[in-house]
Amino acid sequence: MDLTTSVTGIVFKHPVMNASGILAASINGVRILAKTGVAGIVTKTLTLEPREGYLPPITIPLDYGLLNAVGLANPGIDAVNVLVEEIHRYGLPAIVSIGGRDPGEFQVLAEKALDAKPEALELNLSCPHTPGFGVDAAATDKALKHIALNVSSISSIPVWGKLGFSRRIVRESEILLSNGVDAVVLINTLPGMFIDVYVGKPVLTHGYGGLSGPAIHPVAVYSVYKVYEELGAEIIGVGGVVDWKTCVELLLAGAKAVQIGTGFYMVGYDIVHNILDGVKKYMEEKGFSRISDIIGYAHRK
Amino acid sequence: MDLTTSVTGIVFKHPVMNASGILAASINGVRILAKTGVAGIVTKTLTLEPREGYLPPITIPLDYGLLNAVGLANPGIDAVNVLVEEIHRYGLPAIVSIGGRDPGEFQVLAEKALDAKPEALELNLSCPHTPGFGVDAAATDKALKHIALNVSSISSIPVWGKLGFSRRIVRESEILLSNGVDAVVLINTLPGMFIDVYVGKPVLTHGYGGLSGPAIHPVAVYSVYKVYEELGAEIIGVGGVVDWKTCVELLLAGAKAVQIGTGFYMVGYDIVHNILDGVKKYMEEKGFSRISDIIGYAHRK
Amino acid sequence: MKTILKHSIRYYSIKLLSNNKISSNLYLLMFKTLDKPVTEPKPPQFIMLWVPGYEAIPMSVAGFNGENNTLSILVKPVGPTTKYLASMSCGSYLGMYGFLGREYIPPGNKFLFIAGGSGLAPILYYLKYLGCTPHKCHVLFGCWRRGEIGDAPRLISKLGGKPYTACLGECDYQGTILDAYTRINLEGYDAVIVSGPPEMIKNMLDKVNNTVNHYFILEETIKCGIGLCGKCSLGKLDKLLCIDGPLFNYEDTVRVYS
Amino acid sequence: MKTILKHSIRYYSIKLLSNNKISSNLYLLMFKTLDKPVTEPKPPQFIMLWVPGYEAIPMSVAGFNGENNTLSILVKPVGPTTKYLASMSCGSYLGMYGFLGREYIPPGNKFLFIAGGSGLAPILYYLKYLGCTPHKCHVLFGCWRRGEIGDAPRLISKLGGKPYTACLGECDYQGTILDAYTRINLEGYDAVIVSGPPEMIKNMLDKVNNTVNHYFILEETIKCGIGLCGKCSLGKLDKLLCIDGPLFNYEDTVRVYS
Ligand SMILES: Cc1cc2nc3c(=O)[nH]c(=O)nc-3n(C[C@H](O)[C@H](O)[C@H](O)COP(=O)(O)OP(=O)(O)OC[C@H]3O[C@@H](n4cnc5c(N)ncnc54)[C@H](O)[C@@H]3O)c2cc1C
Ligand SMILES: Cc1cc2nc3c(=O)[nH]c(=O)nc-3n(C[C@H](O)[C@H](O)[C@H](O)COP(=O)(O)OP(=O)(O)OC[C@H]3O[C@@H](n4cnc5c(N)ncnc54)[C@H](O)[C@@H]3O)c2cc1C
Ligand SMILES: Cc1cc2nc3c(=O)[nH]c(=O)nc-3n(C[C@H](O)[C@H](O)[C@H](O)COP(=O)(O)O)c2cc1C
Ligand SMILES: Cc1cc2nc3c(=O)[nH]c(=O)nc-3n(C[C@H](O)[C@H](O)[C@H](O)COP(=O)(O)O)c2cc1C
Ligand code: FES
Ligand code: FES
Repeated sequence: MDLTTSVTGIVFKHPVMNASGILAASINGVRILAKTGVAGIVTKTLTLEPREGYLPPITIPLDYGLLNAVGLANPGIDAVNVLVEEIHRYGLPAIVSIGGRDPGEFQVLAEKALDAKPEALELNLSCPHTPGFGVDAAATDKALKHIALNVSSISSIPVWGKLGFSRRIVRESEILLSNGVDAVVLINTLPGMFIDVYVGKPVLTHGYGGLSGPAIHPVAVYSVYKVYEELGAEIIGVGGVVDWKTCVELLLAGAKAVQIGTGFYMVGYDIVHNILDGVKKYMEEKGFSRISDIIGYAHRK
Repeated sequence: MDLTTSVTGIVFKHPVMNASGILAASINGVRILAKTGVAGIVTKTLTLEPREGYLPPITIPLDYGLLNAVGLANPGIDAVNVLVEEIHRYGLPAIVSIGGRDPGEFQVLAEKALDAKPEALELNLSCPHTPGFGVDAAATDKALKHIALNVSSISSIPVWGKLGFSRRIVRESEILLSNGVDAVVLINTLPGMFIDVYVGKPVLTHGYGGLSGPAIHPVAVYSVYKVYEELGAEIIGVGGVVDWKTCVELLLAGAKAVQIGTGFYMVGYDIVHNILDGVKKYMEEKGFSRISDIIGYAHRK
Repeated sequence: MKTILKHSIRYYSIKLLSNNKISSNLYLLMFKTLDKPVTEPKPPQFIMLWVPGYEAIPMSVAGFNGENNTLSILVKPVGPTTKYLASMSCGSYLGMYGFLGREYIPPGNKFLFIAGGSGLAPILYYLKYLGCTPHKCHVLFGCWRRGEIGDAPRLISKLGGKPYTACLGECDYQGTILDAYTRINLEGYDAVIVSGPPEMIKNMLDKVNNTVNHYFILEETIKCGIGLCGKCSLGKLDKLLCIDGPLFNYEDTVRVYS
Repeated sequence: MKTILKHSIRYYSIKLLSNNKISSNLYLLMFKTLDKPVTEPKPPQFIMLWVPGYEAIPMSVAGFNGENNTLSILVKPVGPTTKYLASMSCGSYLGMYGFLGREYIPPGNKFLFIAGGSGLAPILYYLKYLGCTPHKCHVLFGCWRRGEIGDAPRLISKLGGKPYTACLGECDYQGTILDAYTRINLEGYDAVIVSGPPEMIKNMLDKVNNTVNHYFILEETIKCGIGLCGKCSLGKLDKLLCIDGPLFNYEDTVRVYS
């Protein structure tokens, strides 16, 4: 059975990698992730300067997912070399996620990241809870285009653009893809808030955060399906992958690979193996021999 | 204990009503709803002509909510008189939800609805899965403004505008409120899709639908909190209310009343009484004597 | 009203394991649910069966085995979806959600079931669920023609029920199911459960011998199946078939048809 | 690696029921969880305790009673959050999520617990959880000054453990906890569980008598508590304190401090 998948020309031994924000902010984190069997490692979003992020509580477990407002805690772009080096030590493709406050910052970040020789860049255009970054930096079509151009024009490696759900997700994807971005990563978390009714206040230190996990999975499937249908783009699906079925759903919808965040918490660090076992059984049951047979399969007439 | 709440001048005996789309598309439905103890009844969104809606499957149960693509099945605006009459028979405020394809249709619908003498109009600006209606009809700021003006200018009763989540939810609310709309209803469903991995196709006949229930509750709390914080608006909260806690969360965030959709399915038709019992116990525990003490309480410094 | 428990209604992928024509217009289909159902159906619950490319339609549970996750339905082809369904071959994948509606397990030791056509479906599951014996469960099964009866009596016997057929040809009783019903001595039965097309039930109502409790399994167009859309509301009765039914007592049934 | 079961980690609103100062720098707080916990904590699990207006901080479970939904913690005020916490009055509402980390229940019949300062917290829960008797569980509790020992010995006794104190004043052993440890004959113990500040554990490592299994409850800055942020990763050990710990065996602990 052939589980390899090629995304923007990068060959992954199977379609499952981590989502940005999960562990890969330090060498230790990379090591722990590598042991889980992921096919590639996406770094924590790196910013120009190191960031402490918000004070705890930065996560709230929900029955059907997670709320988080980590606040882009990261060691800063200067850590990119050690991170990429460590990822390469495990023979895995390294995807460096970068987050700037404006197109200029994105360009500087890209330059520094490229020096570390990763396999791809991922532009965080969608963190919903860190003022100045993410959705704020990419708030207008113009900014989106400008960031895409600034990075793609200097990048010798594939550039992935990560978007959150919005009613304009097809349009936003189109802007990225027509300005040099090679693939879109769909989707980031949705803004959400949890209030402790007895305390009578939002619990996250930042007030609101990003909703992830099973709760947003149908929205992720919708987003991937729609963008694939309208643009035929290369897509990396993310949002609520917790088992082989949720993984396969995104592949059928058109994703060439998937990323996992909350699943690592909800299921545990054996999630990658669990998923791959399930995917193989599924392919056997359905008579598929290559992962590429599945990708976009839900669109056939 | 005083559970009454006044929304745009309409006094409700307590803050819980149904969400549009739940039963109130026929006299029978109104009767069943009235028996549940709701404080007011919102009709199914009525359109100019009757609509059959999509063929089943129109709903898919999920562990953490529901996907639906009913397709605005409704008896048409001409049924508004019998519906309002039946709602009034139970002594309840009647809120007529209307859905047009453009500002002109909204005006015609409002005129017909006003003849039936309901207590308020609710503009469906946010159904995500019925091409031409909902989000499509209200896709631009201009359309939003135009609809708001067309209806508010002829309406002698309060007008509520119902929006879905978007990153522009504060801005969209502001447009409505500054053009004569009296309150915003937040939020409608989020677009979502479910694919049967064995069949290899989306299950809903319409392909995608709207995600509701606990999955979207944190997004609803966020939306209500944000719009209350920025605009101090009158808000009706909706999304994932399934028990007294999820109800109270929306009130603390700033909603003056809540609406329930999926909860009727997930909990059953005794949900309204369950919630009110819980709210009373909560108020006792916390020493609140009026519902109005709770509204917006999470915003105090 | 009964509280529908959270999470008890689920979507399942299913695979067709067998499809047997048991009479000129009845097909018994057995599926495997590809995940273990979180709840066991109870008679006369039903499912919304999704036939890909066609519609989702309500189908009574006609059999269920929790050990090997099999679920049976009895299909009468009447329109495009049921016709296609009856023609499906083994190995096909379909979807369903359930289990829908309210269970009703009659108290007592001796029951009479009256089934017309595909109304037999929920009765088959009653036979299994109640652990029937020929003494405990009598089944009057009626159709127009002998060919429509087919193998049903054997199926009923296999499930422990004592079959009694009515049709206009070579049946135990030659005549309509209603005429057959009026000739049955109801003494000794703890309940009579009736399942069949609306006309049959409507016609039966004024023949009912009320010394024994009668229950009726009704049909109505189902769209959501979960009590939200209001499509299945029942005439003058302020109830929804999909969550309050499909079984109703005599008084409720009379109100539906009044 | 252990699979964390879905839904086992939850957010709970809690209400402070009592707050007792048990020594010059230790406070025993008892909370009521306002919903019944879906799982019972096991030692040495911890919670992320949200002190509204301050931070959420990791706190070991020091006691739990599933019948009346009470949960106890032992707090040593060191910084703003813990100081405020120790000053809170009954009736206050707080939040928490848990239960976090991996349980470890040592096999055997006789245990030695070594606790320094607030490191006593998880040990208290061990005493309760293991159903300790003075024969089964010996507790060496050490601090700098007698005042820091306070009422702890009585607490330990009440929970069935046999207390033995070490401090620079009037204690069972006058000296540091480490010196006291080296004088204990470890024969007969099935396991030694050590809990205390990093310096204490670091200093103890090269004094360990490896004829008996030693386990160490470590501390590290916790941000998410659920294995996602990577903040609690442990030096050269490719593990996370929040999901692989807080208890580690001797070899792992040596790697952490190497
Ligand atoms: C709770 C419930 C349980 C049911 N259980 C079974 C079962 O176990 N086996 C079975 O064969 N059928 C059962 N039915 C009926 C079945 O759902 C319909 O026959 C089916 O939906 C028809 O779909 P179609 O597309 O094939 O035909 P359509 O094109 O929808 O209809 C064809 C013709 O069938 C008739 N019809 C359509 N829907 C119904 C209906 N709900 N009831 C009666 N007649 C109808 C109409 O007269 C129509 O002209 C059940 C219905 C309900 C409400
Ligand atoms: C798994 C775990 C379980 C714990 N259980 C308990 C417990 O049961 N009772 C208890 O009193 N404390 C416990 N702690 C330590 C407790 O979490 C910290 O003391 C607390 O976070 C300090 O918060 P603060 O805001 O009061 O002080 P801060 O301002 O954050 O810190 C004040 C000083 O305390 C020290 N400190 C801060 N955090 C820690 C830490 N994690 N470990 C050691 N020293 C620290 C630092 O030297 C700092 O200068 C535990 C820690 C962990 C990791
Ligand atoms: C704790 C946490 C931290 C995250 N940090 C980042 C980040 O730094 N950059 C980013 O692009 N996305 C970040 N995300 C979003 C995830 O990458 C992912 O898009 C989202 O969680 C949805 O996937 P999931 O449902 O599998 O978690 C973070 C998510 C979580 C839960
Ligand atoms: C079956 C169904 C039908 C709906 N129909 C409508 C509708 O006609 N008009 C409308 O404005 N919203 C409609 N909605 C959206 C709800 O009113 C509500 O905004 C949404 O479901 C979120 O609330 P909930 O989580 O309580 O269900 C519908 C929702 C469901 C589940
Ligand atoms: S079919 Fe929708 S309410 Fe019964
Ligand atoms: S505290 Fe975040 S990984 Fe342990």
